[in-house]
Amino acid sequence: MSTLHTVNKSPFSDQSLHSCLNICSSGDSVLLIEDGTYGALGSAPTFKLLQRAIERDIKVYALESDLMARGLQSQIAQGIAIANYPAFVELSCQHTTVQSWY
Amino acid sequence: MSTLHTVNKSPFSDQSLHSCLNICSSGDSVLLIEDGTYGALGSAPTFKLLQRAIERDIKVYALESDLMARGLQSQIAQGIAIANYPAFVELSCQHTTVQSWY
Amino acid sequence: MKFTLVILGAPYSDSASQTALAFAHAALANGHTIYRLFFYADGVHNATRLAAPPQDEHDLPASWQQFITEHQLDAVVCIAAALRRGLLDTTEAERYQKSGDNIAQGFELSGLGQLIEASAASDRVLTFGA
Amino acid sequence: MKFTLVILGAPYSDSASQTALAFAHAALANGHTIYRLFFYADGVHNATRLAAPPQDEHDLPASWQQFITEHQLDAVVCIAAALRRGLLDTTEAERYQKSGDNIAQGFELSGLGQLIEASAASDRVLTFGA
Amino acid sequence: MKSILCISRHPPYSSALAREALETVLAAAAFDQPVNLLLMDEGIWQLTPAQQPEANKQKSLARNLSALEMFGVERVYAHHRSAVERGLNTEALCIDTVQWLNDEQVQQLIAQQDHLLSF
Amino acid sequence: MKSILCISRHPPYSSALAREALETVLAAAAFDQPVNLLLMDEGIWQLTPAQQPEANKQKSLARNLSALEMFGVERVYAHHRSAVERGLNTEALCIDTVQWLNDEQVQQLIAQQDHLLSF
Repeated sequence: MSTLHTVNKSPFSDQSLHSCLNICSSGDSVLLIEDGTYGALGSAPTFKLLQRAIERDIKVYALESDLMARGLQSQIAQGIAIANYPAFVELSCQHTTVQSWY
Repeated sequence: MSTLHTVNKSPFSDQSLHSCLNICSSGDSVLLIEDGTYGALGSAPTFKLLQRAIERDIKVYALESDLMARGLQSQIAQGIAIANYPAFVELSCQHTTVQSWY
Repeated sequence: MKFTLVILGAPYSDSASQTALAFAHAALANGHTIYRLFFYADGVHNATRLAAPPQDEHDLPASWQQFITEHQLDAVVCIAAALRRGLLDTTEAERYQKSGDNIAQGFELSGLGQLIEASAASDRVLTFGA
Repeated sequence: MKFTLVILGAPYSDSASQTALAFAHAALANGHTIYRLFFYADGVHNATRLAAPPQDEHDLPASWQQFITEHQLDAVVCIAAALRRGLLDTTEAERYQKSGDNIAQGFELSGLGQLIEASAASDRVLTFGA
Repeated sequence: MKSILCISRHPPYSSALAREALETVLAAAAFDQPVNLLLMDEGIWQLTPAQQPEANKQKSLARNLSALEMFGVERVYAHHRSAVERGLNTEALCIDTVQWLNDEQVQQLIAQQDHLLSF
Repeated sequence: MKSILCISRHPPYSSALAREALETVLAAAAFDQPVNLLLMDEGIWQLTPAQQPEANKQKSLARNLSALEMFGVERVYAHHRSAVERGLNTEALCIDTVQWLNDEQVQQLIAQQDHLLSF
């Protein structure tokens, strides 16, 4: 029983990633997509919350094509893995439910 | 030379009101509309910034029908005036430009 | 004063359309004039003639159309924004070989030049964002 | 696994439509099946057949239609959400006496029951929000 | 039968999303599908009393919330911290079927579901 | 002639808004109208180098930004604090015509305009 959380809003302007990280449980995964990929930067206001989530055994991913579109692929913080669409699909199979934060 | 700033996003989820209050000048007015009217509450994270703006000679208004829709009209913080649509129109005449934060 | 209003939001997605319409009514009631309404970005959806909301919901496209007709206003829909989003008049439907069109009477498809020209001619320009 | 995808965003307003389409392609490529695509809220705009974006821009409604046809997928557009937003098929156009319709072939207008039924029948339901 | 949780995180009147979330819950209930509603973040504003959207020519959402009980959705779950952060008075709400959940209880509720629908 | 300032506060690819702001600036320039562009808040992300939106079947916005100069828009104004808050490296951008403004300079720029167009 675990959940994949997708987040598609930038934490620099929107609280969705913040809310997500407060609610997600150990064993869950968080996938940053679309403008959510700005949350993969070390400068994000959610950075510490995200690092603590990783320490709580929550896996954090960022969607490759959305990182590339925004020129972010070489700048993402440690501990965040890059996932492509096939990986997105498999993450949604590995977890029993998917919650979209937008 | 002064500006009317309208803000239509809730400061509980979005940074627009915060950005607006950092940029607006003495003599400007700020009109909270749509979900921006949640920014008229004393519990808003932008409350202190907004009080400081009022002290800097920035007038702050909230749009009456949007307050009423959300059940907020009796709860707004001191120093914020209620404006109806005719007042919105006249505010946009009294100031030389209008900036919409959304 | 002469106003130009730029509407960037679709009905139901956000409140931009409703706020702009209420502002426009109040502007005329206060004795001002509206030089042009410019529907841009997702705001182009306000120009549809095919919306059929439930009877107890506000039909914003119909209200815009009535308002525009009643006051003989200049209502321009940005053509590039409209084509991208599936809003067409008969001329464009023919040009792009699409089977059908959906723009209500009273709205005119035209270019961004109409926004620029309106800005030059107006005392105030207001953007209604989504 | 059997997937149902719920698409809540219009093309151009946000990325929900594009992300959902790329996910759907990858799901089939990975050997999964798609039980149903359900277009709801602003997502109903993906079902238009009238979009005519510039040739160098991705035509998302056309891509959805091609994808649906090619893989013979069940693509349901929520009828209440569609009527509100000006998306009609010929039957609804007649019922509401609207002069025209704009839904592309391959999409079917139906009720929210189709989303509920699909949830019951699917292993995974994903929402693509705007 | 699969259990569905609709998570509604958006405010009531600026878009149709909150209304369309409620319509989904009502549809699930009408089809006798086990369904629950969780309000959190800005979705909490759906609970304020004395909403008067008629001034904006909109229908009250509170009426739809009240209708849930008639369709067999006996409680509406709501995230307590979202309300506290917003200064919402949890004693005066537009409906009286709200059950407040802390972070952990929200996590448990989510973990019990077969599907989440995110609004 | 009236001066126009387009204020672009939204990020490049999630919606068409940033592109439609640029198209407005280009149109004004094409009609010889005095026009400027100010990037602030999330609009700052339009300046990141090495944008590769082709993977998402989108066109690069950086190309439209570069085109501004050809149309006589010689500088792009950008809000410095927005960049600092986001950790954007102001030395490596997708265009080299950026003029950074502090809060006060943004206020002055706004005060000089006849019209603002908000994107």
